[in-house]
Amino acid sequence: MNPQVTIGKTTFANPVLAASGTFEFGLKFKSVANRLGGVVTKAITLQPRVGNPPPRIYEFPGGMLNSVGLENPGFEVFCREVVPHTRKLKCRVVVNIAGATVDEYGELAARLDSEPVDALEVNVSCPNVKEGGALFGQQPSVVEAITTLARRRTTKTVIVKLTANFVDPVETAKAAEAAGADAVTTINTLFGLALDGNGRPFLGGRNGGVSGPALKPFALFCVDRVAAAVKIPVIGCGGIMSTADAVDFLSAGARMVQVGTANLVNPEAALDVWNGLKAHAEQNDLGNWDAVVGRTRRRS
Amino acid sequence: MNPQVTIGKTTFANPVLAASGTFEFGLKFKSVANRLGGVVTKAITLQPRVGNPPPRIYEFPGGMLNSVGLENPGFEVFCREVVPHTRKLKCRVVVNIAGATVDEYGELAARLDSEPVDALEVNVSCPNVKEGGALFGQQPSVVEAITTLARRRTTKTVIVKLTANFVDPVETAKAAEAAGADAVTTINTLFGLALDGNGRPFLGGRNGGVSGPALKPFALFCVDRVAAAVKIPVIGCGGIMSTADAVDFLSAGARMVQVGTANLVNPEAALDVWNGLKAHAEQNDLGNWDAVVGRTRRRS
Amino acid sequence: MKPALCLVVQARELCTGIFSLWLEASETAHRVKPGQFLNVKVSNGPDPLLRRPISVCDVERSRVRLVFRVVGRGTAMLARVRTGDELDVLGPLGRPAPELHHKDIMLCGGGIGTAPLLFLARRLRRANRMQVLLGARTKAELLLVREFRALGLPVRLATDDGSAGYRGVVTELVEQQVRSQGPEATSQGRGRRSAVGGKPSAVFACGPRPMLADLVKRLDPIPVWGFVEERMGCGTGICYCCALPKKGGGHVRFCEEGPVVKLNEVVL
Amino acid sequence: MKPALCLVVQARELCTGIFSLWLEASETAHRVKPGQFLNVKVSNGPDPLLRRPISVCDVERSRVRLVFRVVGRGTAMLARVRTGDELDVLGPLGRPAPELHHKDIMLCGGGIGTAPLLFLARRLRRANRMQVLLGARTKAELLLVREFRALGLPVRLATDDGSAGYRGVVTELVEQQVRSQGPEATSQGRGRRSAVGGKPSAVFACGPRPMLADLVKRLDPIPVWGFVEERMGCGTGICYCCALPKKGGGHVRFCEEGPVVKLNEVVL
Ligand SMILES: Cc1cc2nc3c(=O)[nH]c(=O)nc-3n(C[C@H](O)[C@H](O)[C@H](O)COP(=O)(O)OP(=O)(O)OC[C@H]3O[C@@H](n4cnc5c(N)ncnc54)[C@H](O)[C@@H]3O)c2cc1C
Ligand SMILES: Cc1cc2nc3c(=O)[nH]c(=O)nc-3n(C[C@H](O)[C@H](O)[C@H](O)COP(=O)(O)OP(=O)(O)OC[C@H]3O[C@@H](n4cnc5c(N)ncnc54)[C@H](O)[C@@H]3O)c2cc1C
Ligand SMILES: Cc1cc2nc3c(=O)[nH]c(=O)nc-3n(C[C@H](O)[C@H](O)[C@H](O)COP(=O)(O)O)c2cc1C
Ligand SMILES: Cc1cc2nc3c(=O)[nH]c(=O)nc-3n(C[C@H](O)[C@H](O)[C@H](O)COP(=O)(O)O)c2cc1C
Ligand code: FES
Ligand code: FES
Repeated sequence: MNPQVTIGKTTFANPVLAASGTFEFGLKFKSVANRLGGVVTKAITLQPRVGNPPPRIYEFPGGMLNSVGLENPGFEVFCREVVPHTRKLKCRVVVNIAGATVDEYGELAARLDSEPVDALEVNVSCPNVKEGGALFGQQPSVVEAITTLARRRTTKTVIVKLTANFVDPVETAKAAEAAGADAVTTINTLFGLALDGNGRPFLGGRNGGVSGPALKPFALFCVDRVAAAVKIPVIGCGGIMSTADAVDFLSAGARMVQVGTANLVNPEAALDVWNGLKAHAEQNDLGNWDAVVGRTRRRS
Repeated sequence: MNPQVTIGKTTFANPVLAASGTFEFGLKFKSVANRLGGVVTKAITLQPRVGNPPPRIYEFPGGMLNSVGLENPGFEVFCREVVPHTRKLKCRVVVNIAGATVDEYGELAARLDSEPVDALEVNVSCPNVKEGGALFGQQPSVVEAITTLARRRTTKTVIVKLTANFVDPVETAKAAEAAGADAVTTINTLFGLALDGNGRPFLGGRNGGVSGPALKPFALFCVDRVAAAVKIPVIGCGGIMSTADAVDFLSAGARMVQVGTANLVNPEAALDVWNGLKAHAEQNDLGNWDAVVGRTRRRS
Repeated sequence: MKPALCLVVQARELCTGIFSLWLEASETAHRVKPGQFLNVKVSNGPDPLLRRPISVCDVERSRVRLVFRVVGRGTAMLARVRTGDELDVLGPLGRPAPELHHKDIMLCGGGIGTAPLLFLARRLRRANRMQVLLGARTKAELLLVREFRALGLPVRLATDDGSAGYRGVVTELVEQQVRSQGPEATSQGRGRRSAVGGKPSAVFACGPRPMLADLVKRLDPIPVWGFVEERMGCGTGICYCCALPKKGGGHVRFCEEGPVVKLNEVVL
Repeated sequence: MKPALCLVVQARELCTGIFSLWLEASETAHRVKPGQFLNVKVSNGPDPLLRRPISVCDVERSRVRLVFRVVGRGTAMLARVRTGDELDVLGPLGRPAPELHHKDIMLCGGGIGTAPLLFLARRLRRANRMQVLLGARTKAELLLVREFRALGLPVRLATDDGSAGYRGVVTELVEQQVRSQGPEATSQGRGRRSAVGGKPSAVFACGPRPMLADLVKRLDPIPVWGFVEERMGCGTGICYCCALPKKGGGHVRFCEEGPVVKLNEVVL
């Protein structure tokens, strides 16, 4: 069995990644990170960001909302203090980047080009401040512009992480593909609001993002659609808690999966998913993942 | 305390409705229906529909998917065999209508005009067969066309039930408002897919619609946005299981609420919600719902 | 119809993975008829969200018995219920099985499908002649045999491994039974409360779907009434999430027009 | 770090709504330091999804004690755990409280906030002089008083209703205690293992947020180390969902840089 997956220039030892924002920089649990296909860092912005005031987390049946608000030390500190450690990880390191403007994505891509990291995940689920706060990722044309810029300014693998908030990810996936993305991650969190019982927003950031098992059917629906619509690989994400969930995403057409919220419950969750996938492959005598990936469309 | 809510020409005794498709025609549990503000019937189409093959239901943590597929006896049988019974209910009867084409909505509206029912809920979350299966409700222009047609052909109250699947319901709500809708219901189910463990779709209808508590944060987010964007009343729907949930939706700007999936767990759920709201109003000495409705925006 | 909290007066495991609960539920006990079921909330919270339908297996005065097999998360949670706990149930639901008189009735239960037949047997035996055929994988999994015998009914058994009764599936035994005796066997037996053998005028069956399909085929054209135990939403007829395709088109909402349906009329 | 399934060797209710669990968890028992917590899965399934952080209240050989108050669904589920059950815990997590030597230490606990102080007292008492002030609404809710006294520490009590000790909030008692005795009281007491009274060189406090804020104000500029018991996501430092605003900007990720933080440096 060859469990590797290649996306763009990057070969991952296996198809399981830790999702952005849910596994820090992979440094807290190095022995877990080392055995994954890779780790996606939490989002890095050009300038440091303090993030949203507390509370930043809200639970509801089957899922959670977060409003971390992209807290991060900023690009420079990241390169100076974090990358020297992440480069020692045995897995691939994917840097999730978030811009405040379209140009910032280009700048982040350019400056990361010379850093010892493996790939970029372009997080277009951030508010486009200049456009009244809509997400960059809600307009195919903006996704295309950002992807084009990132593609032009880095030689590294470029993954575009899509949102499905009020936009058909098929449209934005096609835009990313046309602009030269190596892959798309489907999907980021869904919009959500929680109140405190007295009509006030519960979260310090007011609105939050839905993640966890409650998101899975919607995420799987999106992966199934996107995988049928583009030729570049799809990385499935949203509510993956177990190997069975991961198998569903691969079946729906994902070449790789990301484990997010599950890491909060169990820091070895992504590793458990990978170990389970390995066992699944052995039991089913798979030479690689081709028989599983996309079989839903072949069977229905 | 005056618990009534008036929408268009229709005055509801209280702000709680049973949501379409989750309470049959209100005839199974008449003593519950009689004490609600109203009952929204399951969707009625011009022609009878047999619906999707089984299984039609899938559970996941916090929610469920359904793929009933609009099974219904068709407009004529509905008028002949169902309406004579629903007209005897003490609550308002809202007929949820679904067309296969834009014109069918107009025809359904016209033919219902003379029936003894109180209002129409225009369900635009159905596949637009002519347009490759996208939902009517995914395009503001189509929502506007359907609403205009319905508005022109009936004198009854017209409520448009929005989808938030890959479309910003603010856009479609504005379209409905511009075309003369008396209110918008926010929101219908979210797209979802479940597989059977072997890569095949679990549901007989392949895809399903997400409902239940897992949907609530997203639905509440939508209501908060839509209520801030239009002047016509918003009817909140999505994951309301308890009075506390209903209070959240009112706070976020809904004038009325619909209880859906909760009816499946407890056929008295909507009545429990209403009794709880009544108690809430008494405890807080409310003269009407104005102090609660929309307070989130006033407070945040 | 309000969900009711019922005291569990006895909870025990009958055999590995099969559990019996006796509930104190006097209103239900008085109203329920054979073929009906209760829709049970297996957790206090929203997970799992929906109730689990379980047929009423037996009734004694103000008490109702449920017997169920653990197949997934919901039934596993239900298996954790202890004597003295309270259980949130909704019911009785579903259309009662037809009330027959002066008929030769055969009951055929496979595995956990034995459970709903006991209550049916208790009620039908007074006015009909009956025979009971029960199957399971192995002797230890044969359910409620003592209870059926206590009703004075002839009971024949089948096990896949031959550890008790006929070696083979219960549908084979049913077919043999019916074939071995002509219609005259039926008239011979007339007068006796319970005829052993004979061509039945009606069959009630409960078990896995392949068993039911097999039975219909073997007994054709004898009408077979089957208990449908498929996925449901509400169990009360309001959601249209239960659907069994009818021969000739359309669906049976089996929580409403069932769960006992004429199997000859549906697509299994 | 893997979650571990630990046997619950004793589960009991200390007073209405407050529960104590002793877990057999030898690895944790050997590694854990005062100030640290375990992140506990209160259900087998996905609801609630996240773990619940509970401070280690005490350690005895291979066993670890958790004491908690029921405030919502998660803790209500935890309260249903019985002796003999297994509990899924992750930890020890968090940064240990600073190890102090030759100091006058005051411990101040309000309500359930008493719990984490016991383990701290046990470890710090050897190398420091200590006093303990505990508050609660009423006598019945004063927690673990016997355990603190068994450590040979002077314990003063405050209750809102005066049913035991000082009548009033514990922060008032603390202030009185500190005011009543000058710095000389401290030197007088030197040499004795536990000085009664005296101006502390460090205070550890645990309790509701308003109590902590009040204490900081009353004791200023004495450094107050507080246990932060706010909403968390992971508890392991990977999600950035725990955030306490720092004076001067930014946030403390208190699962990582806490839960014991210098309260003087954060915005409560
Ligand atoms: C009217 C009716 C009466 C029933 N009476 C009994 C009874 O007396 N005793 C008994 O043991 N069982 C009975 N069942 C079946 C029982 O309801 C299911 O076994 C139960 O709902 C499964 O829940 P779960 O959470 O354990 O399984 P899940 O985790 O939901 O599913 C586990 C497995 O069970 C299957 N399954 C799920 N729901 C059903 C269902 N409704 N019917 C059949 N398989 C299902 C799934 O496809 C899956 O393979 C009855 C079902 C119906 C509809
Ligand atoms: C490091 C740490 C150590 C803790 N140690 C203990 C302990 O030893 N004993 C103990 O009884 N409790 C302790 N807590 C608090 C405990 O974690 C919460 O009471 C618990 O998580 C509430 O869960 P729930 O599901 O019952 O409440 P929920 O239903 O989630 O919420 C109910 C109420 O509790 C509040 N709440 C929710 N989460 C927290 C939280 N993490 N902290 C405070 N309030 C919260 C909510 O705002 C709400 O008002 C500790 C918390 C932390 C962060
Ligand atoms: C606490 C938290 C922080 C997150 N931060 C980021 C982020 O910085 N960048 C990003 O692209 N996605 C972020 N996400 C989204 C996740 O990477 C993932 O797309 C989403 O949570 C859905 O997957 P899940 O259900 O497995 O968590 C975050 C999610 C959570 C829960
Ligand atoms: C079984 C089922 C059938 C439904 N049928 C319809 C329908 O016919 N027309 C419609 O507009 N919405 C239909 N809905 C959507 C509900 O009316 C409601 O908008 C949605 O379920 C969200 O609310 P909830 O979470 O309270 O269920 C259906 C929902 C369910 C669960
Ligand atoms: S299960 Fe809802 S109608 Fe049958
Ligand atoms: S709770 Fe996740 S970082 Fe602190």
